[in-house]
Amino acid sequence: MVLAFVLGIIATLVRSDLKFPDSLYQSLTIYLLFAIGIKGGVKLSETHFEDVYKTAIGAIMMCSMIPIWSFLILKFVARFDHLNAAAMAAHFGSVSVVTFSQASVFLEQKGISFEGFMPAILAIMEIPAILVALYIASKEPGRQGGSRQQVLHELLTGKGNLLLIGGLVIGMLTGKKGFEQVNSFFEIPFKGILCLFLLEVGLVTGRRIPDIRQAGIKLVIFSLLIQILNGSIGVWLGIQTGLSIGGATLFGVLSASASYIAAPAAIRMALPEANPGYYLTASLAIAFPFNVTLGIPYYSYLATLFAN
Amino acid sequence: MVLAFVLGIIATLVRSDLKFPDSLYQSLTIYLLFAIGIKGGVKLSETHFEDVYKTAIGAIMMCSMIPIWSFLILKFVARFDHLNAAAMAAHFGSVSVVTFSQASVFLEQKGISFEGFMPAILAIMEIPAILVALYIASKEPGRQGGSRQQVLHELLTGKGNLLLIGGLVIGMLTGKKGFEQVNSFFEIPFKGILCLFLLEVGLVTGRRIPDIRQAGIKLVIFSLLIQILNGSIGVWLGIQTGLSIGGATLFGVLSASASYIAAPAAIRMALPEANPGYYLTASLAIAFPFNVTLGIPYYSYLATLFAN
Amino acid sequence: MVLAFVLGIIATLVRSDLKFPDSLYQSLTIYLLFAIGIKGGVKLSETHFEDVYKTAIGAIMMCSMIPIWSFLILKFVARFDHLNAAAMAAHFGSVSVVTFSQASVFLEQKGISFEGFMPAILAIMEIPAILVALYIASKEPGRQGGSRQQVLHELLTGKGNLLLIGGLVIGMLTGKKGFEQVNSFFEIPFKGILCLFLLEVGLVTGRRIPDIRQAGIKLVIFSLLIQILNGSIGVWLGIQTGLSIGGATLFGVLSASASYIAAPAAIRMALPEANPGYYLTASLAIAFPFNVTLGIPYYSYLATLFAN
Amino acid sequence: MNLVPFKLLTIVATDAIEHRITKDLKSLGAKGYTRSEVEGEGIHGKHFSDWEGRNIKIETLVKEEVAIQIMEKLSSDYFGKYSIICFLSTVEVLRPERFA
Amino acid sequence: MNLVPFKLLTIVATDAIEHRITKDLKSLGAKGYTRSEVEGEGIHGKHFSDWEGRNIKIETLVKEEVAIQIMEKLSSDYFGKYSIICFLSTVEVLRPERFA
Amino acid sequence: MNLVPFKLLTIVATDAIEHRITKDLKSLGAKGYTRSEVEGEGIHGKHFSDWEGRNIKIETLVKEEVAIQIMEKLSSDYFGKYSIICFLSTVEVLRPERFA
Ligand SMILES: Nc1ncnc2c1ncn2[C@@H]1O[C@H](COP(=O)(O)O)[C@@H](O)[C@H]1O
Ligand SMILES: Nc1ncnc2c1ncn2[C@@H]1O[C@H](COP(=O)(O)O)[C@@H](O)[C@H]1O
Ligand SMILES: Nc1ncnc2c1ncn2[C@@H]1O[C@H](COP(=O)(O)O)[C@@H](O)[C@H]1O
Ligand code: NA
Ligand code: NA
Ligand code: NA
Repeated sequence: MVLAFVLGIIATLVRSDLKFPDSLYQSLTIYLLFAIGIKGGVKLSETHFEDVYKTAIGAIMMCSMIPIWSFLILKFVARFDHLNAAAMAAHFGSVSVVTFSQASVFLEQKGISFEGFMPAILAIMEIPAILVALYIASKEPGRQGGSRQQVLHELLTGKGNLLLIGGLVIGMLTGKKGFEQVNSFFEIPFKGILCLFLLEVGLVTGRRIPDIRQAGIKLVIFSLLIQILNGSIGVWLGIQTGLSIGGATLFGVLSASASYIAAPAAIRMALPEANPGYYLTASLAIAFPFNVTLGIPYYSYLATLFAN
Repeated sequence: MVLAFVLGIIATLVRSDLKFPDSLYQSLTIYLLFAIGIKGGVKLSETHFEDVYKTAIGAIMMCSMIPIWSFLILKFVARFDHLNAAAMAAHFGSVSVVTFSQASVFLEQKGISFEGFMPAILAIMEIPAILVALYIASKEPGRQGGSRQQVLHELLTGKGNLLLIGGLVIGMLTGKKGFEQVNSFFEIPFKGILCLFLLEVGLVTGRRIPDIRQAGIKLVIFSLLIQILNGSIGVWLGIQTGLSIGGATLFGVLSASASYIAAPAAIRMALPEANPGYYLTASLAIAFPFNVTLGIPYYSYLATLFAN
Repeated sequence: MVLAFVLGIIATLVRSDLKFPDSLYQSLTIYLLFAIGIKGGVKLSETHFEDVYKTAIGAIMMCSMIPIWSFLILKFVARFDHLNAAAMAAHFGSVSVVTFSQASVFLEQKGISFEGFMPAILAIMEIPAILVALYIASKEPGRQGGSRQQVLHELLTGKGNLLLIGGLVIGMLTGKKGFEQVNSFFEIPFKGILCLFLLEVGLVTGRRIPDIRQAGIKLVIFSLLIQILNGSIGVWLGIQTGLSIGGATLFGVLSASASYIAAPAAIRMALPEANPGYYLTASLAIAFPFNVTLGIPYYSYLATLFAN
Repeated sequence: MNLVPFKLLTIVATDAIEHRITKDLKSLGAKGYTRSEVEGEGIHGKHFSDWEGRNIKIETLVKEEVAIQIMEKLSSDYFGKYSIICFLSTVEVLRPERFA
Repeated sequence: MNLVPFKLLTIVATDAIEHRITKDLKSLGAKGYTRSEVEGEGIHGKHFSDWEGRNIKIETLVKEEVAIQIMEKLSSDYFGKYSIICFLSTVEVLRPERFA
Repeated sequence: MNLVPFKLLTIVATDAIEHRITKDLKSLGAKGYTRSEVEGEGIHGKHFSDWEGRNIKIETLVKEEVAIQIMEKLSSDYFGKYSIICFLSTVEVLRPERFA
């Protein structure tokens, strides 16, 4: 499936006219988020509260801390300016739905089971990191407040959040029996649609590759380092909160992955002066390809290691 | 599945940026109409003429009468002006494909069977009511003719009608054997797509809610009253024409449901002066939610009652 | 399934407002090309080189020769001008993905098996004919070079080619095992989506019908003659290269079918002076309907004949 | 460069009358037009979905006389009833013979 | 034909601020606007996908004073920070009372 | 409010030459452009589907000299062969340094 992503990159490199219609991309997103939400909700409805609350607390901790240390590293070690460091920290702290889906397909193939409530963890981790990073950004000397209220509203009601959480709730209320009705639509084509989606992400990533050169090696190195750091801590914390090997792998992947639905939209609105040449490139052209190729197997390996 | 509709309304109420791309909506419509048509056609090809003709006559009667009494009630009891009363009557007389689909899914779940030719009845009932209502509108004192010819043409060739009837004919010609080939496409994802569609209808309905307040309680009460009246007569008539309990339920749902594909398009073209704040609100924000929640079970209950 | 195509034509004839959103059309194309590519790649990964190389050589020969003789007939017998003859030759030489799909569904229904590597042959035949025809066009007396380089690039990186070849390679690399994962998405809805696609082609064909009259009977007769000629030679050559009856039928269909994705795009760019009233009409409104109705059974019959 | 002043007439209207408008344009002498799908808000409320009726925008380059005739036709046939606005601007074109 | 000169203000901006702009328009007295989805390239790079943020184009017919006020609001609130451009042209309309 | 007159050049052309046109724009000094997908009808017939080739509309704010140069380039490279029209209008912009 990663091959579809590679095909997308190649298409851009050879300057192909292949282009996804916008609405196809948007439709795939709606499908993916809603499907993940519903499936997670169904699983959640079968989960005891005691089994999930530790992981949930771990998730909140993780995604509040990631932007802090990411910001510190980016600003004081990598010497990015305050604003861009904060913008990138927001992306690293939030999560990538496609990386998550890809990881769960990877685990399925390897026959490694994982906790069904992980999509709920995904939903938990989508937003707090962005808020923390925006708070950090607002502390830049000489910067006035801006409309934090509005950004908060946009984040909570953003389509990513709404479909995920809406799906979760619907899945929980319907439970297994209700889900069976729509199962064929939300389960069967899932991998194929993910495949098309990866093709599209590949197309956009390909367009970003020239930016990597412009942004410099510094961006590449620190993006990778921070990813691996976040992911490794995530796997470790996952095991600590009692997750299975599969669950801890996913927790690591969530921690490592960088957002590209909620975070770019929020940054564009709240920190318009930040440079997409940094944050988008780091998220789409560096973090994403690394995670779906080397990252996922690495976190899975790490989880096995930590579990023993 | 109704939950998807509720999610759509909530999304608008919290002013989410969730938006279906137009083309996704249009694609879902094409799919839904075509799928219903084909499935109905296949069933129709296995039906004897004697079994269906009574219901067909009942359908034509029903949808020619509904706009008349609806108009009379709306004009003389509710005291809407001539034009708006006629426009609303057109909507109440025509049918809603999504309500119909939702009802058939409801019956399936309850294990209540229904006559397979009901989609053909749906197709029959889509247009006559609109013509009757337009005729009533043209009788407004002081109104000149307008291009009835053109409206008739637009109605008959409108995509709703075309896909439904085209699908019916294709289904009839292909029969069960031909249908098996495409079955997986037109049967399996049906409920999932209906689910997405309900989400989208919810989004639009949500946008209409402020209009309810503006239009006043009168609109709400009379819309509901007329719905229930039409639906109840429909169930009764369905039983009279020899339909099973499931079939009579669907007949009631068809009678009760208000159109929002064919009718709004026709009214916009033929009665542009009518106020969408009335007819769209009545159809989308009042009739539709009522029918998919309370209406369907009520008509189903009524059918059991009348059958005994 | 051809009925969907007929419905599309009828819709245009009655001037219906049925219209596929652009992005639905583009999405269907992406799906169809990618699905055919992947399925072909999986099959190719199970094929021995010796089994396929003869057919491949035959395919290259066929699609380099078709534009030459088509051009000669169109210019010197039918007396079209140099440019339009070349433009039409490009279309007749290249291939139609939908006709191919329709033919493979036809064979499946009849229970006739065919070589799994045929989609690879389709990919081979898409482009060379266009290049040959453009070369012929450039030989028009008094015509300067133009940017052949650029057209070559556009052709090779065109989305048709990219998705087909990319799909093939992905299919080959993944093999049967990998394919099973996404199988349900790329196999199950295939026929249904083809059905929708035919509906859309029908809509466009319908719009072209008035052009037939304008273009004159000459266009109709020669388009049909050349189609049948190409298809018959194709079937014969298919049998010679060792294909089964099913394979030879498909080879004939590929030879007969006229392109309407790659070729029109290339001609628009490289020969803008050529008249779409000729080449599009010939390809869409004459060749396509003939092939999907009478052509496919005829080539299948011919293959049985030649095989004995 | 032979730039010639010309009129650009822009119409934004509900899609219910699109075909009638383009027919009118052609019959009154417009040699072409460009259309696109737009959304909008005006005195008839929002037009953001298929149910509310979408808007289309039609732009046509024509001679002043033709523009006036088209506007008169629009005024008499659609103004007051349908959601429609139009406005006229002056632009410069090359190859004026292609538009008149 | 009673053609009256009017101002057409065109704004092209990132969709992140679409709702704020349309709110500004209405509060400053615009009676309507037409929007469409566009793509573009400018000093802030390409805007061709959802990740990069799409552009929207908003056109509004207003009186000159209103146009100036809107432009001042846009200048103070968005210029320099967000991807946004605007330009003003003079057009002629029928039924001017509908736009002012 | 410092409104400066500027030229808005609008091009409607078949999408087959979109990339060539935007390359030309940039090489002749345009600092940006806005594009959208449109449909249309003209002397080369209808352009309503992918097979017929869609149209794109490109708008660019430039100085008069640049506009003239672009139009000359378009004339020599595309006029007569491809489906393309263009027209020039005068608008007023803020922050002119951003467009020149
Ligand atoms: N002042 C305006 N400026 C720009 N577009 C407008 C204006 N008023 C109306 N429109 C457009 O014309 C359509 C119909 O207008 P109305 O009939 O006023 O609802 C609206 O949906 C807008 O797209
Ligand atoms: N010179 C220009 N002409 C036309 N549109 C422009 C121009 N410059 C910028 N734009 C549009 O405005 C958007 C934002 O511009 P910018 O802030 O310069 O990136 C671009 O994406 C274009 O759509
Ligand atoms: N008079 C016109 N007014 C507005 N747009 C036009 C006009 N003529 C042509 N166009 C546009 O330019 C495209 C190509 O024109 P043509 O080469 O005349 O077919 C058409 O498809 C229209 O979108
Ligand atoms: Na993360
Ligand atoms: Na009804
Ligand atoms: Na061929």
